[in-house]
Amino acid sequence: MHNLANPQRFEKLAIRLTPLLSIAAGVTALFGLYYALFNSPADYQQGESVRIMYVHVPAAWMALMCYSTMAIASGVGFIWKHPLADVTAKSTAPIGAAFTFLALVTGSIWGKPMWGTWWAWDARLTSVLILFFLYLGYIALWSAIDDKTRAAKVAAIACLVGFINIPIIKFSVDWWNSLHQPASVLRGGGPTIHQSMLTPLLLMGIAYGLTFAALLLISMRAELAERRIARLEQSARAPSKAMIL
Amino acid sequence: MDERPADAGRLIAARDIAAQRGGRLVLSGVTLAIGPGDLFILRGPNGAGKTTLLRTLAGLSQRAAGALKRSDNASVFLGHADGVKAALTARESLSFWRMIYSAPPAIIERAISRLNIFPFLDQRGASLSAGQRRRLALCRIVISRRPVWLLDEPTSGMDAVSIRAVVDLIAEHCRDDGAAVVATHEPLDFGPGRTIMLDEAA
Amino acid sequence: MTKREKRLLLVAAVVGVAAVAAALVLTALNSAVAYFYTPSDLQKLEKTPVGLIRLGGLVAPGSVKFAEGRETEVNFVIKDEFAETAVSYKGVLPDLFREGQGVIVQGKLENGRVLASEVLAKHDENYMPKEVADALKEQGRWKEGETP
Amino acid sequence: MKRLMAIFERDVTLAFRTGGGALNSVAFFALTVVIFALAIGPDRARLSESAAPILWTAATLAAMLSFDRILQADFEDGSLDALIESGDLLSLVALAKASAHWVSTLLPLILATPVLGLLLGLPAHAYFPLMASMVIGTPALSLFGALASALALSLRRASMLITILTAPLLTPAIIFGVAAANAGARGDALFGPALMLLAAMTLFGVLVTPAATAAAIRFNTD
Repeated sequence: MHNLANPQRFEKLAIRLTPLLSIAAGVTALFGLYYALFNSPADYQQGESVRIMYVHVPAAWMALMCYSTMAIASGVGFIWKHPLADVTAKSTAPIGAAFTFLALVTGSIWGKPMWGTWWAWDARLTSVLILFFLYLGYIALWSAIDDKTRAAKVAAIACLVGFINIPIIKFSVDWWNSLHQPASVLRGGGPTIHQSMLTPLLLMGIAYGLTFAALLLISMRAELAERRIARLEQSARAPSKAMIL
Repeated sequence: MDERPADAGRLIAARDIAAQRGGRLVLSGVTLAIGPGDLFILRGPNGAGKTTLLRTLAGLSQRAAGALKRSDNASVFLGHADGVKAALTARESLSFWRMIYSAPPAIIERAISRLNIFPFLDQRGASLSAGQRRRLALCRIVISRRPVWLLDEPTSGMDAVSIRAVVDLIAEHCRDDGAAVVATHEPLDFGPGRTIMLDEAA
Repeated sequence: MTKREKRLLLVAAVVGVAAVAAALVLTALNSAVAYFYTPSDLQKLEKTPVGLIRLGGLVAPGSVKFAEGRETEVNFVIKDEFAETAVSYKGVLPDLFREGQGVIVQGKLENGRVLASEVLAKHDENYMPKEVADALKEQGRWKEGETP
Repeated sequence: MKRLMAIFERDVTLAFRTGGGALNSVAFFALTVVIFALAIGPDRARLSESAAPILWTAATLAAMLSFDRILQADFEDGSLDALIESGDLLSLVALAKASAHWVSTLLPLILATPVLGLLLGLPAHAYFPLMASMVIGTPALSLFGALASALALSLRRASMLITILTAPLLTPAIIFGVAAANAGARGDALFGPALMLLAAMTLFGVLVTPAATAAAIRFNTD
């Protein structure tokens, strides 16, 4: 109640930003896809199949980014009780789950021609699958608890405990010798991707990031609207006062 | 008894507190100071926030606004549920709570006799009546040796004799420099004491 | 014990447990907890593993021999820096399979030879156009399988 | 400390008294193993190969079904409020309750494991590594189970949600548990590292779950 001003200012900003972000995401995606599909070379080893990378790798980045966003928002909501923090965390979860799912599916499609299998239980693949289930558990927890203030705090705990999985995913390919190849872009010693392939990859990464931002704003506004409705429904009865006789 | 310097010797002091339940603000602007000897009867219609207020004073529920000061181990809370395990005998329950509150045996003897637990001391919780379970639950309150008793419908399910015993017990506790806040719908007569009316209109 | 001492004890316990846990993880990760064995791992084993194992390494150049007239029956050797293991496989090979390529095979170990039921190709973290790869190789600045 | 011991003792007593709660878990464990065995069929070699994963999985499933008992019963009958008020750090109370769960639910499963191993044709040299992996790894199950139980405290039928919440956190325990058991049986060098990772998981649980459980209890009894 006392912090209503803040979400309202946020909503005004969100209404203005959403179309800008959406357009930017679309334009970047068009450029990215043009480079990825037509204006980048085939790989010396993988041939044309390498183009799956341009949809797969950014999705995997976003999967990790979304969970990190959730964890940070949960921490902020926990410590500073900022009213937008738990709205952010809650709204990020389904988007993150979708990116994780996309990463799993495109990875599977890439794995079949390259490795010779749709799926392998190696450390990277397994830990990303676990990430997907962590997202589902988080979403389930939110939807199971009716009281939103309580749900926010309880889900924040679940989110923060699950964060242990993020470094495991990132370093799984270095710690265990796995089927999945090691990091190519975010690694010590610079990327091991040729510039002609790095450009479309980064463009697609930016497009995914902008898409995430736009989707997040939309779903946060929906969540705020839902909360306003809930508040209106409840205000039928004024809080009790105490009289000491 | 009413004229004491502000906050001196206060066990629990609530200033302007508000509390939520299920996302709805049920209480607001409640100011209350509890010191030794104070006995409050908490009244109000269903849903007025009696339980919420008790839980907030107990420090079990977060308050939505206001300030709450509690001295260490100031209070003990008895809710609607008795905390009596079906699989444990009354004796086992008591010895468990004795360990939790590190109470001397004499206190237990006293609690057993005052609340007349003896007849069902070796019966399991499952076979006790609602009133018997309630009496056993009150034993825990006595054993805790905490000064402020926060009791939610302490006499529910009890017969007239037991109700009398409980009322006497609470009154005596307050005379011995204890304190109590008792939420009840029943017309209990504690003698001296004040009433807290919780109401939309109040 | 005072409250302060209790709290200190608790903090000490937490730090101690964290340190032990971290030490365990680091020690464990130093010894390879692997999705697959390498040929040198296999040599070091005391007992022959029962059941399915996974073996990973490079396909030794010149070792790939197809059974006469059939493309789906193949013998090859997997090697790492120190050891080699022979592999037999019946089935379709992945696109990336070639000599010098990193592969992981899954199968039973019999008389020092892996009878593979599955062959997976592992690709490395290098991505570049064919011309660049050829040029680098020509200049002798890079070999397949290593980081440029 | 005395208080924590009292909570631990009470929980263990209750687990064995309440309609044979702890023994039900053993029965469930045994039945799951039998179903797995029947589903795999009469191939002795395949069965003995799968013994470690079957036993680990069945134990985890049995544990998952019992997680909601760790805190729910105390929550419903009001004694959880009293334990919160008791003055001990709530994290330590959570730790005591998780330990009681391990002793009353998982320890009996571990003790029943050799018998079921016999049924699955587990070779003699495979018993020690399997039991070691379970003793070292299963405390993590109780710890994360207590956390999930606390997260779902205010819900009526929580066991499905608890399963969804714990499954991703417990998967690594099963992976490394089975890896350790198998490696130990084969006598290969992976045994030590896998056990270490299991132990690290349990220690991580000791480190993180009590505080998280305590926080979740507070929010849910709020």
